[in-house]
Order: sequence, then structure tokens, then C-alpha cells
Amino acid sequence: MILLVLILILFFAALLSWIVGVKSHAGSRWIALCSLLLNLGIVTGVWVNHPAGTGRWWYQYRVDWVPHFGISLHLAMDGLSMLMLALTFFLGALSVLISWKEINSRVGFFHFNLLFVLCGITGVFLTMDLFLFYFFWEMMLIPMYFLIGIWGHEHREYAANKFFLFTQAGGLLMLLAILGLYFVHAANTNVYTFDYFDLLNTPMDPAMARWLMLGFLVAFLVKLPAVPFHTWLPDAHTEAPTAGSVVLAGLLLKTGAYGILRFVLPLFPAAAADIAPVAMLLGVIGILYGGMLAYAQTDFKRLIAYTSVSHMGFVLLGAFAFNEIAYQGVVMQMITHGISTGALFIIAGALYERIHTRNIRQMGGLWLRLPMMGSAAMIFVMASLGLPGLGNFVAEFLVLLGSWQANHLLTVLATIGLVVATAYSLRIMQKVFFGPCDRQYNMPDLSGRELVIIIALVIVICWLGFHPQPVLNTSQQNIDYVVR
Amino acid sequence: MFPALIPLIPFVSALLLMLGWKRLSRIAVTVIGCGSIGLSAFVAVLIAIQFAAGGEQAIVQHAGNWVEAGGFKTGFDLRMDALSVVFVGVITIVGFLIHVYASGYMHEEPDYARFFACMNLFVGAMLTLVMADNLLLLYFGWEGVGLCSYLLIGFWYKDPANNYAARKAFIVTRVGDTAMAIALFMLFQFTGTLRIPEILQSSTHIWSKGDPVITWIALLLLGGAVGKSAQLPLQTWLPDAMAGPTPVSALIHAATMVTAGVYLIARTHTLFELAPDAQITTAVIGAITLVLAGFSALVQTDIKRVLAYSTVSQIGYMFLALGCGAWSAAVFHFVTHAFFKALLFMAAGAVIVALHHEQDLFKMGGLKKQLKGIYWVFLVGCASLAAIPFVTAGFYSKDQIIWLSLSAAGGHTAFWLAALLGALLTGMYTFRLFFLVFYGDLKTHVHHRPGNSMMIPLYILALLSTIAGFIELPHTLGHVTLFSNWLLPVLPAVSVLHDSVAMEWTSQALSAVLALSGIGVAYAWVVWRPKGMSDFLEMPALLWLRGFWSRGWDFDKLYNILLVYPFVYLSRMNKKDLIDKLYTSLAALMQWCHNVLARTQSGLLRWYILGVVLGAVAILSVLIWRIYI
Amino acid sequence: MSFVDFLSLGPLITLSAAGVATMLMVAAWRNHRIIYSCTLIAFIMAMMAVIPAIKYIPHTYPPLLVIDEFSLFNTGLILVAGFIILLLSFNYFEEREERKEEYYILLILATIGALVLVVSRHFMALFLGLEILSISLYGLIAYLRARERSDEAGIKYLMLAALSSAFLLFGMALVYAFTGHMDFPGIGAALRQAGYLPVSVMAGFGLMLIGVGFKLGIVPFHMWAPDIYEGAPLPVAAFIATISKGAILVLLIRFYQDIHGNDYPMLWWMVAIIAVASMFAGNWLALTQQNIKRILAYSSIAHMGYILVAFLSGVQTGLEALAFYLVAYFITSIGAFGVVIVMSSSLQDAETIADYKGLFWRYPWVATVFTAMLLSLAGIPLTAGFIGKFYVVMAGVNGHQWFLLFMLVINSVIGLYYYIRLVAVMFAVPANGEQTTVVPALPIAGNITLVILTILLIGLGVYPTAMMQLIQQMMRILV
Amino acid sequence: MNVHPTTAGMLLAGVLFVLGLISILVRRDIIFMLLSVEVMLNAAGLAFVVASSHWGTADGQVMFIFILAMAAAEVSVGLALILQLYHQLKTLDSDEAAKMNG
Repeated sequence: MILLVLILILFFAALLSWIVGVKSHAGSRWIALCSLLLNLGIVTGVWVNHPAGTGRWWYQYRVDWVPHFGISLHLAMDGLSMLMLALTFFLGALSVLISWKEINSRVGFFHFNLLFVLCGITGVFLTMDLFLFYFFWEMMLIPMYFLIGIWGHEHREYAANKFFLFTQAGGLLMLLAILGLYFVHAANTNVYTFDYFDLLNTPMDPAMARWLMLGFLVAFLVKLPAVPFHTWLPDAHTEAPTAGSVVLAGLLLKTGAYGILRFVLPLFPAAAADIAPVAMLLGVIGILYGGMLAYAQTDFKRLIAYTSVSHMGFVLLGAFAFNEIAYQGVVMQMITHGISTGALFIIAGALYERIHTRNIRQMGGLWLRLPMMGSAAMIFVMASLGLPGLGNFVAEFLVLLGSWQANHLLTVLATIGLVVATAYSLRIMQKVFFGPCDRQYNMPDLSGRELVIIIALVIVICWLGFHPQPVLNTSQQNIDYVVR
Repeated sequence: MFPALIPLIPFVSALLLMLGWKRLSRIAVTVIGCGSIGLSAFVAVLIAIQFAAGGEQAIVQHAGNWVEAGGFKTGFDLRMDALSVVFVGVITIVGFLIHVYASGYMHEEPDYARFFACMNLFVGAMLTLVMADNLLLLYFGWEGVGLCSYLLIGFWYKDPANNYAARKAFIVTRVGDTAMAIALFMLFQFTGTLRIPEILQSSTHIWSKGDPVITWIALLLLGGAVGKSAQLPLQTWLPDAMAGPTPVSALIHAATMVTAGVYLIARTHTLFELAPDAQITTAVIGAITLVLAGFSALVQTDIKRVLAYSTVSQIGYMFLALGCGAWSAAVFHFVTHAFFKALLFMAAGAVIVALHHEQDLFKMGGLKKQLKGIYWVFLVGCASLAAIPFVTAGFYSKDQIIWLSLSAAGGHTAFWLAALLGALLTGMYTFRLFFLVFYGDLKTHVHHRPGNSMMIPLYILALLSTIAGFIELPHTLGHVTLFSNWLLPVLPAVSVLHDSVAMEWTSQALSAVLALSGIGVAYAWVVWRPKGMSDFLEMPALLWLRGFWSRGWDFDKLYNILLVYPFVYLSRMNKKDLIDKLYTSLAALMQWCHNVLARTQSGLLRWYILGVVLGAVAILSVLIWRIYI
Repeated sequence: MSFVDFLSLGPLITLSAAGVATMLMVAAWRNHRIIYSCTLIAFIMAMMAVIPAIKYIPHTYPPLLVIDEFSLFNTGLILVAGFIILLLSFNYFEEREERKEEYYILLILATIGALVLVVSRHFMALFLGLEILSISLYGLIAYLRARERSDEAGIKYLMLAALSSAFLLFGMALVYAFTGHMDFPGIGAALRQAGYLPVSVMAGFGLMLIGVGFKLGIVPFHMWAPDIYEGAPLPVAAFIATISKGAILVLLIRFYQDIHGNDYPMLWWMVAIIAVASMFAGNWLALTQQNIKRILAYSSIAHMGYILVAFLSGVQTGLEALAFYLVAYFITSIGAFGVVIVMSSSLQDAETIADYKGLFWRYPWVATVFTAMLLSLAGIPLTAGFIGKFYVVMAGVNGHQWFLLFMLVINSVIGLYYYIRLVAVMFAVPANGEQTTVVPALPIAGNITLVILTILLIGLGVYPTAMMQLIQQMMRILV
Repeated sequence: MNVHPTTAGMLLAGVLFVLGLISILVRRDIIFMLLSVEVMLNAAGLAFVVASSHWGTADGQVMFIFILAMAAAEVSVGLALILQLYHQLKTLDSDEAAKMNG
């Protein structure tokens, strides 16, 4: 039941903040913020004292929806979902905070969309019914489309359309795969159902399994995104408003990774094992290619966007390494990337508010004016190049350590990716904060609100870096299951 | 007493300084910055005494878990054993002195707090590195010092050149780190752990001598080491790193961080013993590096760059020693080198400040009268670096290496000759520097004399770099082996093959003579016949050669052409992301289809009728085709 | 003619009576409101008349007509659709100065034609229904005489319709010549007997396909659609898009079932090719089209293609999917046209994309409705269109029509582009220059209708079960 | 040569039909187009009659009556529209009626 509540809170908060937003902007902001904090509270509460001994699944909720097709409103929460939800609400709350000053037009509608996206994402992380999954998967696109298309930068429509078409194309293939699975299962057992648990270990002939698996995989690779399906991402991230970029990078990409962990591997273990080398290769290509592109960019947000491509490569690499260490790394990477990249986007947004450009050629020497923002940026840049003591290091190290067991060559290449990461990360610091300050900006350093956001992020990333154990333990059960 | 305190104190103070930022007064910063290091030095000494008294193998403190996932388990375990004690001692004591010096050197700096924050952070990371009980924690320190070196090289961030130097340093060392990381993966794969003691003692069971796997592992570790210690082929970053403030050069790029590679190899010596090829590689790298760097140091015009190259060369000696299996000798040279190189850097810094941030050797000269104190400490430092027989620490440590490079199990005549050549070069470049600075006629006038906060550390270091040698004397003279005995529980004694006193005498004599003759040449070159020498040096061939050497044998150019330019070029080319073209062209195709079809919607009735008729014809013809053909 | 016959034909008879009545009334006394309300009442009564008919199904009128679940369901559907279109019509014509009254007569007649098509099981009934529909449509399309485009559209439709019915008739003649039957079951039986499909019959089917294809507006008989949609009065366009196509589709299904079309791969192939062609042609044509009416026309071409996929899947689910899709499609396109109607001023229809720029910030409600409709056409969740598309894909997978499905997927993506483009236009933030203060109020009736449609749309999208069960019962007889 | 009368009739109808088709393709005058459509309709009617005579049933002939009725209705509406159009375009050239395209 509590799971349904999580979704409903967001849903109604979305409507409410829209209605209120017509009258008062602050009102809708507060409503959005409170609803997200409430959810965050609930989730943390769950985390701290979830019913012990219930095994892998802490909570389940199931009612029929379209019995005609064997579709049910089936929600369930395990460690993985829990972590993802915590991340979702955390970043969600932050993205409301960062929009506080940035978004001044159509505030109510903005928060409606923001909360609606988060609602969809929550659903994706919770649902255990494939139809429902597809339902939420599609549902979160439209509001995201609006977030980019209405409050974005210059080329917002192009970016929004691209994002929409790519993800839709992937989604439709997944729909085919879902239905294929549905009928294969029905053919074997005569039970027509979309229920995840029933569909698990459905016997099917390898060829069929491969095609269905590919159907799922493509959808998730597009979302992840993996080369060569990544080209929507830079545009979308660049053009979106800061909150949009944060949600995109921090959460939407994670739905792809989550999908791989939750569906591709458990549903089609054999087929996935067959495709593994290719997938890992894609991951490595992503790491290097993304890094190379990131190095070349001059648009701050675009640069960060490409770093996401590079980082998500690790997720793909680890997910198909088929061993526990790698999976732990993947989960860590999902979370830490959400934090670090989100933070970088926030900083980029804060800079944009101050100097109204994203072109790093026109920046430089900003440390003089903005030492605090500079230090924050330094921390997250270091995180993105995988400095020990910050979360990303743990994640990437575990991924590499695990994938080494699976494939030496690819792991070596991926490790070389760390050097590339160093190159582009340091480039950020050098171009933006160091060097001579030719222009005479006079601008305030981080305001109190921004400081709160940044400090929260810093604390989390350091906590993950020094004491990741709680997270690792939480994802443990689920991972044992996947590995089996 | 908890070993954890030793790194923790600097970390905490660094945190304080960061948070305090501008709000802290200069005094407070100084107190926190230097005091913390002093404190941890004090703690270190206490623990060292406790350890010495206790007499157990090592004091290990488990300060909490770090990562535990699927059979992989590491914690914040700190280890105090003979080797760590040596390193911790040097780091804290020398570090403390340098901090005190820095408080004087940097006192005009506006960003005073940031400087000390980074310095403390560095000390903390370095201590973690040398005290780590598992390789992951070591890696943590390893990267940490890299970060601090980056931050401090680029400390004066307004000048892009500094940032480039900093970036270069970080990236080049990162290349080495990558190799090391892979070594870690392999070690975990085979031993199932990253705890150093476990690895060391299980390694002998797992691998036979010369097993390719262990060779790979050792080589990869070596890769990490050469990266940090600026050895061939990754030595290019160190000279540029001199862009940082002088205390930084003294602490990070002379005394401590750059010797991390030495520590790593010494720490994992068991693995290297299992992999003779890797060990020989180490020796070869050391030998070549020390010679190349020596030549480069000979022709530098920037005072700090001379010292930088000499550092590279001296670390080359240490690697040579490690390669020959003379573990303790290497560590011994590290200790003495830490003393006199820190001394030299800080003295040079004092000179630079005195001449109002003038670093060009040829704008100096005749400072003997002006800066008496500095003159003397500088002399001591140079003497020790050039290994003047009997009185300097440098002599004993280096001489030991030279001798062992011939006589030790892993030794070889070629190594020996290289080492001797190195001794000659050392003498030459050291005293070329010395004479250029203090003799000849005054070129730039002294505007400011260093205060006590800068001089006292110099005196102390001068003292140390003289007496430190006497804790380990060759058995030709005295035969004191306090140091190697101390390290014995960790590092096995070197196995000397042909142990003849006569040969050792000759070796020592030879090295001494070479060193002195080097000094002679330098004297002739700079003081006695500057005119003739310069004429000789102006010869075109030599001119080119000097340029070549001073550019560090053009390694930078090589790497730029081989790696940097291609990468940058490719990424610039591909800025727009070729793959995107694929999709855009797909969209264009759709548009084209639209245009074509839109033309059929002409609005003419006849067209539409024609369409219907064509449809009919198509359907019927399909029928006919299916049925009759 | 027995009592039961009367009851079963209730809807048809009611409407016919209403037709006559209205004619007389117009002759006597012209008044827009009155005739409008009379027509409304007539439709309501007709809908009522469906209920008693349910009791006696299946009931046949050999050889011409058959009243069974399937035909009753579609009768209801058509009547409801007609009713809604009627609701939307009033303001539209009120604002225009021509004589309005005959419109309602023609509308009733056209509806009658559609109803006849739905219940027919014989060539003659088919032909009669078709022609009643067509001829009244000529009048309806050209109704706004003041508009030049209206006449042009009328002429085009007339010519092509006549041509296509000529093809249809000739096809029928061929079939009849071979089988000797004009009622579908008879034809089916005869063919079964023959055990093969002789070329003449095959040709006959081919020619009939042209006639049907023309009304459905599928490639290559689709070219009229955009011009007619553009030229015709909006309610009429809605009528053509939904009722006339729906009725023909129902007929097609019945015919196909009765002659056991699945036994003849040839037929399957013909339809399959046409389906794929329609999808591509429709979507490509709509891609950067600037006129909303034409966009809707093209998108309807594509949607016919999707529907045919369900039709071709050759499984029970396919027919259910088809019926559901039809319902969703009816709601959606009437809704879309409804928005255009509501937005149109008396001077001219709001048909260019430019008219909708920033609509959301002027008429949030209307824009939301239109967005919902477009998303439903695009098949995005929370709308009936999504369930419909899902159902169709499901049928396709069930029938293993992987090729057709991939075509469908590709086309959905292409289609998304122009739907989302429209949405983007509506949400485009108006530049600071243009002032959006003065906004004329919109007709109440239209808005109410839109509310109903939107509720239906979302309702079906969120809880489709009830409708599905209904449809399942309706489809039982066809297998 | 003797062809079965039904076949012959059918062929005749076919020929008529095609003739109508051709003429509608080549004509641009709307009136003539309408005429040629009528020809095609009647061809279909003829086919029906032939078929019904072949089977000895009345259905085909009934159908023919319907066709005639329908054709009449169509022509009447058609002529009305054409008149309307002529008022606007002052011509009967169908190509003039091409305001809508794209």
C-alpha cells in the first residue's frame, strides 16, 4: 500500500501545484518541495526499519487492473528499487530548489511536469508488471518533453523532439518484446499474464529469447544511453533547464540501467550471457568515445552530457560482467553518477544564471570571484574522474574489478578510460575556474539556497566514498538474486 | 597511541583550513597548518618509539571498514612497521620543517589558507599512502597526493602555464596509476585479497619464480611507480611541476611524493623478487633515467629545473638499487635525498625570494657575500648531493648504491658504469649551479633577506644531511648497519655476490674521484675559465646537443606527436559527433519522401482518377501474375 | 413483417422516419433551432431503439440484412458518433449564413446509409447503403456554397465516388457471375464448394477492394482525402473520417469473414501491401504539412493502415483489437475535429498551424483537450489511443505478423513527429511582443462535448476493461 | 467460332467499362467525365444482367434497376454541383478546380 502512496502523493502534488501555481508561485514551489521531502522521508524510513525477514521483497502491493489481459497493478520494493527511489526523491527535491529562482514563467505548470516525471520514474522503479512498466515508461516522456520544450534554451524544440523520438522508438520495440514474452509464456503455460514474477524463467527457445531480449535491451540502451544510440542525450541535456538536466542525467538514464538489471538479465539469462561480450564492448566504446567527445566540447552542459555517456559505459560494462562485485559497482555507479553529474549540471546552471553563457571559451579565472563554487566544482570534477574517497571511485573500481574477471582486454580499455576522464575533467576546471580572468564580472558567490544544495550533494558523495557499505548491503540481496 | 592519528591530524587541520577559508587570521592559519604537522610528527615519533620498544612485526590498526562486496573486502587499516616508520618519520619531520619554512616563504600570499590546506591535505594523503595496510588504501593515498600535487602546482591559477603543468602532472601520473589499478585487479583475481601482508606471503605459494603472471603484475606495479616517481618513460612531468611554489617543490616534488614509487616497490619487493625480469627492468630504467636526467640537469638555466632534473636522476639511483635487490640501500638514499634535496630546494627558494622571484641562473651570481647563511647551507646541500666523500650523507647512501649495483645479486657492470657516470654528472651540474649562483659578479641586487622562519629549517636540514649518513657506513670504513638492521624485518638483506674489500675500495675511490672531478670541471667551466668554456660550448653541434638535453631529450615532443596531438586532433574533428549525422540524414530522408509524395497531391482531379486506375491496374496485374505466371 | 422485425430494425426505422419528418418540417417552416433539436431527439430515439433490439439478436432478414451483436454494436457506435457530431454542428452552422436546415436532413440520410451498410449481408443492401451514404455526402461536402473550395471538394468526391462505385459494381457483377449468389454467406459457401478461387472472382474481389478502399481512403485510393477534409465543413469532415469509414470497415470485416477470406492468401497479400503502403504514405505526407485538416486526413490514412494490421492478424484478438481501435479512433478524431470546430471563427476555419501557436496559454482547456487527442492518435499512455495501439500490436504479435508490426513501429515513430510538433506549437511560449489578453469566449455546447469526449478518452485509457468485455461479447459471433 | 453467350456478354461489359475508364482519363470537361462514369456504371449493370440471365435469377436485373436509379440521383446532384462550380470558375475544365493541394 505504501508503495502506491508514494506514487499518489506525487500525482496529486503535481495537480495541486499546478492549480495553486496559477495563484501563487511560491505556493506551488513549496507544495512540490514538501511532497518530495515527504516521499524522501518515507523511503528513508523504510530503509532504516524495513520489515526484517521478509526476504528480498520488502513490500508488495497487487490489485487487478485489466484482468482481461492479466494486467495487474503490481508494485514491489526491494533494495534496488529502494535505493533508486531514495535517489529519485533526493534529486527531485534538489531540482525543485534549483528552479526556485531560475524558473519564473508558468511556475505551476513547470512543477506539474517535474512532479509528473518523477511520478513516472517512481512507477518505473516500483512496478512488477510489464504492461505497467511500459505504461510508466511512456508516461514520463511527455512531461519531460514539456520540461525541455518549454523552459529549455535556444534549440529546445529540436532537442525535445529528438529525445522524444529516440526514446519512443526504443519503447515501441520493448512493447513488441513484452508482448512476445507474454504470448510465449501463454503458449507454454496457458496463463495470460504480464506479471514479472510469473514471466521469470519462462522456457523459450534460444532464438526467440535472443530477439525478445534485444527488444528490451535496445530500449534500455537508448535510455542509458550507449553508443550508438546516445546522440539524443547531448542535445536534450544541453537544452533542458537545469532541473531538467538534473532529472535527465540523474534519474532518466538510471531507468535504463535499472531496466537492464531488473528485466534483461533475470528474464533472459542465457540470451544475455550470449550477448554479453558485445554489450561490454559497447560499454567500453561508450566510455572512450564519450570521453573523447566530452574533451572536444566547448559548451559546458554539453561537455557534462558527454561525460554521462562515458560514465554510463561503466554501467553497461559491469552489468554484463555477470559477477557480484561488478553488479555492486553498477548500483553504486548509478547512484554516484546521479549525484556527481547532477551537481555538475547544477553548477553549470548556477554559472549560466550569473554570466549567461555556457561557452567555456568565454569563462576562465572565475575562481577569483567564486571560490566556493570553484571548490564545489573541484570536488565533483574529481568525483567524475574517479578520485578515491568520493563515491564514483568505489563504483568504478568495483565495476572494473568485477569486469576484469569477465574480460581482461575490455577492462584494460575501460581503465584507460580513466585517463581520458582525467583529461576532460581537468579541462573543465582549467577553462572555467582557472586561468586569467579577462572579463570583469562582478557576481555573487553561491547564495544560501545554492549552498544548501551543494553541501547536501557534497556530503552524500563523500559519504558514499568513505562508507558505501549501507548502499552495498542494501543492494546485496537483489544482486545475489540476479547473479543466480 | 593510534597510528590512525598520524594521517588524521593533517586531514582534520586541512578540513579546518578549508572551512575557515578567509575567516581565519594569518596567525591561526600558520598555527593550524604547521602545528598539525608538528603534532603528527610528534605522534609519529612516539609510535615509532613504542614500536621499537614493542619489537613486534608491526602495529596494525583497523580503523573501520571501507568497501565490502562479494568477497572483496577492504578497510581503513593502517600499519606501522619498520619501513613505514622510516617514511612516516621523514615525511612528518621534513614536512614540518618545510611547513615552517613555507610560513615565511608564502607570507605575502593572499591565498595563504588555501596553500596550507592543500599542504596539510597532501601530508595526510602521503602518510596514508605509506601507512596503508591494503593496496586499495594505498591507492587512495596515491591518488590523494596526485590531487594535492595538481592543486599545488596550479596554485597560482591565474597563469595558464601553471595549469597546464598541473594538468600534465596529473594526467601523466594517472597513466601510471592506470597500470597500477590493473595490477590491483590481477592481484585480487589471484590472491583474493588486497591486504599487502597476505598478498606478500601467499604470493610465494601461488607463483613460481618468473611466472608470466607475476611478471605482468610486477611490471604493472612498476608502471605505477615510474609514473609517480618521474622515471623513464613517464618522467616528463616533473620539470614542469616546478611551476608550483618552492616549498611545494621541496616537499612534494623532491622529498616525499616522488619517492612513493620507491616505497611501492620496496613494499611489494616479494613480488619483484618473484619476477626477475621486472626487477631487471626496474634497474635498467633507473640506470638510464639517472644518466639522461643528469645530462639534462647539466644544461638547465632555471635554478629549480636543475634541481628537478637532479631529483629525477637521484630517484633513478634508488630505482637502480631496487632493481639490484638492494632494498635498504634504496630506502637509505631516499632518506638522505629527502634531507639534502629539501634543503637545496628551500635554499634555492630563499635565493629566488632574495632576488625578487628571479629563477634564471645567469641573472644570479656573486651572492656569496650577500647571503652568507644561505651560501653555507647551500654548500652543504650541494656537497651532499654531489657526494663529497666521508663528510656528507649523500656520499654514504649513493656510494652504497654504486657499489651494490656492481656487487649485488642483481648487479651488473653496466649498471655500475652508469652509476659512476651519474656521479660525475652530479658533481658537475650541482656545482655548476652552486658557482653560478654564488660566484662571479653580482647581476641582480638582493632586496630582501630570508627571516628566521626560513633559515632555521635550513640549518636543521643542513645538519641532518651531514650526519644522517653515519647511521649506515660501508664496512670498508666503520661498517655501521643500524639502518639496514632496522629495516631487516621488512626488507631482506641484499645478497652480495663477490664481496671483496679491494673492489669496494676501488669503487668508492672511483666514485669519489669522479664526483670531485665533476666539481673541478664545474669550477673550470663557471669560475676559472668561463670565457673559454663558453666559446667551446657555443660550437653549433654542442649548441644543438645542449638544446636537446635542456628540452629533456625531447620526450615531450615525442609524446605530443605520438599521443597528445592525435587524440586532440581526433576529438576536435569529431566535435559534432559523426554518429549523429546518421540520424540527421535519416530525418532528411523522411523529409525527402514527404516532398516526393506531397507532389502527387496536386489537387488535379485527373491525377486522382489516374491514381485509382493505377491502383486497379496494379491489383489486377498482381492477380494475373500470381495466377498465370 | 413481424413485431420482432420492427424492433430489430428499430434504429434504422426511427431515423428514416425522422428523415421524412424533418424534410416535411423544413418544407413547412425553416428554423434552425427547432430542426436541430428535432434531429437530436431523432438520434436519441434511435439510440434508445438499439436497446430493445438487443433482446432478439441474432435476427436476420434473409437475404438482405442481419442484426447480430456485431452489427448492433456498430449501429450504436455510429449513432453515438453521429450524435456527438450533431452536437458540434450547431454553433458551426449557426455562425455561417447559408441555409442550415437541409444539413440535418442530409446528415440523417448519411447516417441511415451507414447503418444500412453495417447491417447488410447482401450486395444489394451493400450497394444501397453505400449510395445513400455517398450521395448525401456529396451534398454535405459541398454544403457551404459560399466557399469555393467546398464545391471543388464536392465535385472531386462525386467523381471519384462514382468511379469507385462503378468498380465496386463491376466487381460484384463478376463475383455474382461466377457464384450465382449476392449474399455473403452464399458466396462463401459457393467458393468453399468450388474449393479454389477462379481468376474472375479474384478479379471481382480486386475491383470491389477498389470501391471499398476508396471509401476507407487507403493507398492508392487515398488522394481525395486531404482535399475533401479541407474543403468540407468541419462536422462533415469528422463524419467522413469516422462514420463513413467505420461503416465500410464493418462491412469489409463481415464480408471477409463470410467468404472465409483467411483461406485465400492472395487476398491477405493484397490487403497487407495496401496496409503498409497506407501507413507510410499517410505519415510521410503529414510530416511537415501545415494545414491541420490535411494533417488529420493523412493521419487517418495511416491509422487505416494500423487498423488493417489488426484486421490481417487473422486471430480473434485481431477483431477485438480492431473494434476497440475503431472506438478509440472515433473518439479521438471527433475530438480533434471538435477542437478545430470550436476554434473556428465564423469567417474561416482555424486550420493552419499558425492559428494554434501558444494556444495553451490562451485557451488552456481547449489546448489540453487537443493535446490529449493528439497524444491518443500517437498512442501515448493514459489515452484510449494507447490501449488501442497496444491491442493492435498484441493482436499482431499473437498472429506472428512480425513484418507488419515492424512497419507499424517504424510508422508510429514517424507519426509521433508531427503529432508532437502540433503539441509543441500549442505550448510554444508566446513572444513578449504578442498580447494574449483578449480571447473570445468559446461556444458552451462545443466545450461540453469536448469534456465528454476527453472523459471517454482518458476513461478508456485508464480503465479499458469494461469496453473490452463488451467488445468480446460483440465479436463472439464472428468465429 | 462460338463463344458462350455469358462470356461474350461479360466481355462486352468489360469493353464498355474500359471505354468509359479511358474516356474519363482523357477528358477534362467535367460534364464528359460525368458521362463516362455513367458509361462505366451501365457497363456494370450490363454485367449484372448477363450474369442473372446466366443463372436464370432475377437478382441481377433488380440490381440493374437500382443502378439506374442511383445513376440518376448521382447525375442530378452532380449537375447541380457542376452548375455551382461553373458559377464560380466560369469554366468546366476540371483542372481549374485545383485550389487545394499539397
